Amino acid sequence: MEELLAAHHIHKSFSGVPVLRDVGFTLRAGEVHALLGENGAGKSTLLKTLFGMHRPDSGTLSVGGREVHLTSPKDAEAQGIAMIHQELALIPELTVAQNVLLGNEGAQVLNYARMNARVTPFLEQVGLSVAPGTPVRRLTIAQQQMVEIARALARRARIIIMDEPTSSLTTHEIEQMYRVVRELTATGVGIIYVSHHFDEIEELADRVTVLRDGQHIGTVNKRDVTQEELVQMMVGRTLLAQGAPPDRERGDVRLAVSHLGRPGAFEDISLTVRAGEVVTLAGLIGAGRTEVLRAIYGADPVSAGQIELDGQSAPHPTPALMMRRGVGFIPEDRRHHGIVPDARVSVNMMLTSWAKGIASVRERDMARLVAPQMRQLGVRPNTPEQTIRRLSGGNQQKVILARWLAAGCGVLLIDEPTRGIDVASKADIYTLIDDLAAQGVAILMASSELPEVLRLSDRILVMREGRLAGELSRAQASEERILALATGANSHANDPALSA
Amino acid sequence: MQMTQPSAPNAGRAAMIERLREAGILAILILGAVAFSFTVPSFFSVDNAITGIGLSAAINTIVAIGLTYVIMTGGIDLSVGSTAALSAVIGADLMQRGLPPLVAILAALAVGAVAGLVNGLLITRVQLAPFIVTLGTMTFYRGLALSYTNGQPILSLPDSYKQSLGGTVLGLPIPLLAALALVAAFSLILKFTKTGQYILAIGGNAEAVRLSGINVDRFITLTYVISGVLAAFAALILIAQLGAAEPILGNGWELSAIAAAVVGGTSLSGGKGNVVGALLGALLLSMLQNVLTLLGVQAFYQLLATGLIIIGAMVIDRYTRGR
Amino acid sequence: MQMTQPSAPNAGRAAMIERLREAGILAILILGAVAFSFTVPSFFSVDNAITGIGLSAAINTIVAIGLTYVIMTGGIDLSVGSTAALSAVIGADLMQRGLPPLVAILAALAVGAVAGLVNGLLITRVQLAPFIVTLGTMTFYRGLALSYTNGQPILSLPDSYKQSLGGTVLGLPIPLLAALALVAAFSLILKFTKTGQYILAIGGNAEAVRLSGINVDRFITLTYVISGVLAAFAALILIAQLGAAEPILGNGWELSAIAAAVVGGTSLSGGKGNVVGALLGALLLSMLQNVLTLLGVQAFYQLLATGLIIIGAMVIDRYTRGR
Amino acid sequence: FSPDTEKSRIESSQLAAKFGPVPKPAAGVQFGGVMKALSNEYWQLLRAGYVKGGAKYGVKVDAQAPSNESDQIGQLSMMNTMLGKGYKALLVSPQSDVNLLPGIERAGKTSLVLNVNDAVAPTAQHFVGNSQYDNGVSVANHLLKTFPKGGQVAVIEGQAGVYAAKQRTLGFKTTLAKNAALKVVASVPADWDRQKAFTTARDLLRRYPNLTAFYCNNDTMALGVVEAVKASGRLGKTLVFGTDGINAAYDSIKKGELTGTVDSFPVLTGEVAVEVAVRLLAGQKLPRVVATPQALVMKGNLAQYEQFKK
Ligand SMILES: Nc1ncnc2c1ncn2[C@@H]1O[C@H](COP(=O)(O)OP(=O)(O)OP(=O)(O)O)[C@@H](O)[C@H]1O
Ligand SMILES: Nc1ncnc2c1ncn2[C@@H]1O[C@H](COP(=O)(O)OP(=O)(O)OP(=O)(O)O)[C@@H](O)[C@H]1O
Ligand SMILES: [Mg+2]
Ligand SMILES: [Mg+2]
Repeated sequence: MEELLAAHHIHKSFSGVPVLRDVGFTLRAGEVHALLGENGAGKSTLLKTLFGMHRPDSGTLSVGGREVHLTSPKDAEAQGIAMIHQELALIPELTVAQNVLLGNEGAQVLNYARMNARVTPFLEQVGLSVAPGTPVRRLTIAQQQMVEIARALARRARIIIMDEPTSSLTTHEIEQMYRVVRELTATGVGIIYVSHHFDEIEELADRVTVLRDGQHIGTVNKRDVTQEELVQMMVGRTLLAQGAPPDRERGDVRLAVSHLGRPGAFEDISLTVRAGEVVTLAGLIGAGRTEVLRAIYGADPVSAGQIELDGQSAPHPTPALMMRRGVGFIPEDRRHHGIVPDARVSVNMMLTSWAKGIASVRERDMARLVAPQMRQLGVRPNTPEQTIRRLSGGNQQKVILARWLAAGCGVLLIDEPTRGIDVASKADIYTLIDDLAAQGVAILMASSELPEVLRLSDRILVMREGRLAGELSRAQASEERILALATGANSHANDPALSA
Repeated sequence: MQMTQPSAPNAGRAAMIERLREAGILAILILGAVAFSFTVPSFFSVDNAITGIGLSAAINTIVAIGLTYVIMTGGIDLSVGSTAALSAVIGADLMQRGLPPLVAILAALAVGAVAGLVNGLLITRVQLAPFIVTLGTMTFYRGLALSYTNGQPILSLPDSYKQSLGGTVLGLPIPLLAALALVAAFSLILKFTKTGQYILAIGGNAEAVRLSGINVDRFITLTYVISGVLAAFAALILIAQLGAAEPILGNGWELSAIAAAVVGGTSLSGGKGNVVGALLGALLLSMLQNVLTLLGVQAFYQLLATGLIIIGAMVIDRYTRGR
Repeated sequence: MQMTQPSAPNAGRAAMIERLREAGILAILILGAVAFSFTVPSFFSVDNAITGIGLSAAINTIVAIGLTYVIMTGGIDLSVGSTAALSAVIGADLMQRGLPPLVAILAALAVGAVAGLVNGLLITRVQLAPFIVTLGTMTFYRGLALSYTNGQPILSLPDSYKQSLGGTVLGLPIPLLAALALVAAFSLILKFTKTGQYILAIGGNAEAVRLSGINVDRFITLTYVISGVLAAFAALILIAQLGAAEPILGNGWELSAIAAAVVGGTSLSGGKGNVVGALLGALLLSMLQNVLTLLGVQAFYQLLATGLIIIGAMVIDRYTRGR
Repeated sequence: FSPDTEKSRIESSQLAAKFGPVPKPAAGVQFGGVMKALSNEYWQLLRAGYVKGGAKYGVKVDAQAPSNESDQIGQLSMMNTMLGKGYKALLVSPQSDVNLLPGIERAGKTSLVLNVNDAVAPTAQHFVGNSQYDNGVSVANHLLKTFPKGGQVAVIEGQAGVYAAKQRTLGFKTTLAKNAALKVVASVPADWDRQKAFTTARDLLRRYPNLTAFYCNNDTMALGVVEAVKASGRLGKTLVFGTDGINAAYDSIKKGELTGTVDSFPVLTGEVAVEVAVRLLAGQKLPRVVATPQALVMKGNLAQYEQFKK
């Protein structure tokens, strides 16, 4: 098979710390080559090197058999390479069409009608039904991710690099993705695919390369290995299989929300969460889960409804008030709502503990709280003084989790708890959530990953188009039932459990 | 796909709110104008509107267009006033030495372009903060203008020149027409050209634009060149009116122009810009000055009133836009 | 985990680079001072250091500390000069009416605090752009100061007051000592208190800080109050030196203070601030002025030189920090 | 202390008569000039006067100026710096009444300080310059004489709160009040700025189309107003008066555009300042205020004053 891209003996270090050590990688026409590794293993760094964003310290790259020196993304594009970045790279003020075509608009004078027409097929191909003239700032993260994919398609690249393209997609869009990827590979495009989801690897990959700690552990044909073997390669040990949630003891109602609404976003949301219970909001993209969580936390205003904490009403909530009343919130969009990029890891982690008054800025307090959290969540590199910007995506997510673990809370709202987190850490985080619940924390979470929803939830509330479409107990829940409620597929007749 | 939410109504509402933002200032402008025409003698006359508010608004608008472009990329240009002075004295000097006005005009615009280019290159190539670069060149260009003329004004520009840029067409003064034409042009560039789109995009997420393979530095530099050329052009218009070019001309232009741009809805953190808004902002500020003068408000109270009205207008604007 | 990378050198290096940034300006300062003391007659004398450079640097430093705090949150305060004037004339007036200096000082500081509070509330509660709010209050407070005194200076402040803030301790002038003390205090606040950490973090990503459960508005408002109080304090020091207060005092302070802050390494886009840098920046700017005067450089060329040196210093700073 | 009303006062033209010829200073004596700014021609002419006077009386004069007119601490630092350079006398023109007070106090011990023109430091022991108040008076008197039947007059003020602007406006208004029919219909600031003066004058001309005259606090603004008057087609009908007597004002008067300017003879003032300093250093006991001449220059009398222009 034709070799589209080859990288040999790539070394890369940041400020003297090696991140890639003698890594080799090849991509063939028509294949999906998955790149696996723990958070911080160096996947994004390798991809950025292939895309001309980093220059390797040593090593060679060749495209189509010819050696190339990529000094910028522009060079990479000229070689027929496109990339979907782990952190979304869209321009909020521009429309979907403008973003998709950015840099490839053609003539100086823009013809919106033509641009819209040009991108429509790509939007259809990825199954995005927004008008091409919509400003991107108005899309949800998931929709934005689809725009990124459409953008790569529009470049008609021979090589497409996808860095966690599904990290905020729901099952349905992921299916869409599979279809797109298959269509592309059928035409000879080679795809480099990074994901922490083994089902995706299972579904798509032809070959798999595993990185561990910046080193090339091996490249294998997917057919030849089992999932366990891959995990073994990634983390150097085998992992416990994911099970069902443990039996939990539920206490009193901690959080009660009644008839919450905001026009255009969600309506008539009523729910309760008890101490020690994990309740999950499930649904499709744009169903309004994020909006509900933010509204409960007081991050956005509401126009109707009430929120009660431990039986006491919480009128006009703001994040500061809710925090003081013991509510925690982990946002979905870590880049814009989670991290303070230029601040140190320790500061990012301690913000809430400081506000709560359980820690001071003294080194002693920092050491007391920060180090154990970093160890427990396996944040790497284990350097509290590093600016968080330099951490890998998954590790940033862990720091945001740690922020609330350190501060402690009675009610925890989590939007997509494991976005971008590797398998090994994911298992750790599930255990952590179990522990929190066991300590009596009431947890309300939103998740787009159905296995995760099933693994963690005591009850599942399914949202559709801003309303609650139904509730499933742990016993009733299955992927099919959740999806049926989320899409509104008319299956009530043969499944009595699905009445709202 | 039935799976994603219908987004059209959503988008429509947001776009409407967007338009309301412009409309907010427009409403303040119109309401103010109506109120003043009942209370302030001679406020409501075509002549007052055109010559009284027009000229200073025209000059401020032209400078503010350039600043809008610069600010959209997340930058700032404090050197516009000094650039204006430098271009003006060089242009005027050339005319005094007998060169035809057209040549002098082109030379002055070229001076503005070079001044902007220097700013742009220092910002993009040497990667210095726009504020500090243009603070430095603000001082430097002013020094150049003063030493070029030895501090003296250049008087008695040729009449042909004064009539060209200072004259009227169909009864409308050329400065006003020029400002309107430039607003239209730069509005269209922003909306309908790649260049405009890139400039807007750079302010929104420069890194993403760079990742799209676009030469971000070139477009940032371009905005400073535009700002320099427009400052020079505003200066040319002003000296045609005043009949003299002086090296201290343009003092404080940067503040008024930034104010016009910001009042008009351009965000100082970049990524959002509105050329028509800059025009409305400039009109609002000039109307304010005009009314205070017509009312004969005393010096100290003028300051009080100006401050109050600027903030008042922004508060009204804020609440008409809604939360 | 056994996988963790050796991280100490990494963090250490970053911190070192950070320190280099301060060191860069410090190096420029020291090199400049050494060079000048050989080439410029009478540059190197205690007297010149204290009276020629010290006072203006002290005042500029104090104002720049406040602006550093404001700028760190991503804001700006153009009203410092007018706030200074307003506090100065009110304080001086109270003294003239026979109140004890201490009471007058406290009143003046309170005026500064209120002026800052108004800025802060307009910015956080009404959600207006800091630039436009403080542009408005810059004009408004100036108008207040002028109408309060009817434009007249307030002369002959009590000697006890002049000696208190204008005197010396151990031969060192109080303004200088006050500036150094404030630099130390606000540096420590930034590094070693929650408030300081929040203010820095807010500039980095206000939304993330808000969602961490912190009352962001309160801390933003606080920075404007600090800026107002420090402007008032700088004004008190100045009028103790002058022995008189006038309502036009403080003109242009905002620009010099912003310049000092930015030269000192504070980023106008927020999230990065350096109080010691503000001191170094103020010293650099004052030294520059001093040397140009000692050399007898003419006003126009002083402008040229000032512009060149500001940019030059930033370029050197840029390259010493490395890419 | 107000030079406009000070009792201990002498006209500069009387100096030679009262105190004899100017004594010869020791060789190598240097004077320092702390100017207000150099961006207005007025201050440049004053500086030329210093140099001319220096040449005439045998001293070297270094004059320096801060880079703008409202950098009060900058001017103070500049003066402090110059104090270290060993000048025998400092000729200072403060930006405000109070901004140079500490410098003046410090200088008291080592060198002589003359306050030259404009803002008045209350502690200044010697003042050379013209009366700012009288600047306004002379234009008002001219109007009183020319328009006994009355008319509408507008004042274009300098920057709010600045000494020269306050005094000139006050002198003008107080004097004009003698004839109630001559009304000041507007008195608005244009911050010494030509562009602002132009815009303001256009506004006023529209509101008061029959305006009799403008009185402007300086010539730069007056020349802006002239353009506005021209643009409104009222050249010759609305009179325009400036203050300072800069060259451009003379040119404009000759062309029949500017009606008049109150010339305070900056070059001459500079020479007198040097002369006064030389006399004081020689131990002569001069009155505290040495008043320099001023005159309302108009087309009719222009020739007689033009000789002082260089
Ligand atoms: N600009 C940088 N400066 C310093 N260190 C960096 C930088 N970028 C990445 N690193 C470090 O390089 C290592 C690899 O990061 P990378 O982003 O490649 O991980 P990843 O495999 O993509 O992880 P994830 O699954 O979490 O996205 C991490 O330890 C990270 O901290
Ligand atoms: N910034 C915005 N401006 C306008 N509408 C928005 C914005 N963000 C979200 N929406 C709309 O609000 C609705 C709910 O979005 P939300 O992000 O809450 O969905 P979600 O269920 O959390 O889905 P996701 O999986 O995408 O997070 C959608 O119709 C979406 O288009
Ligand atoms: Mg990654
Ligand atoms: Mg969501």
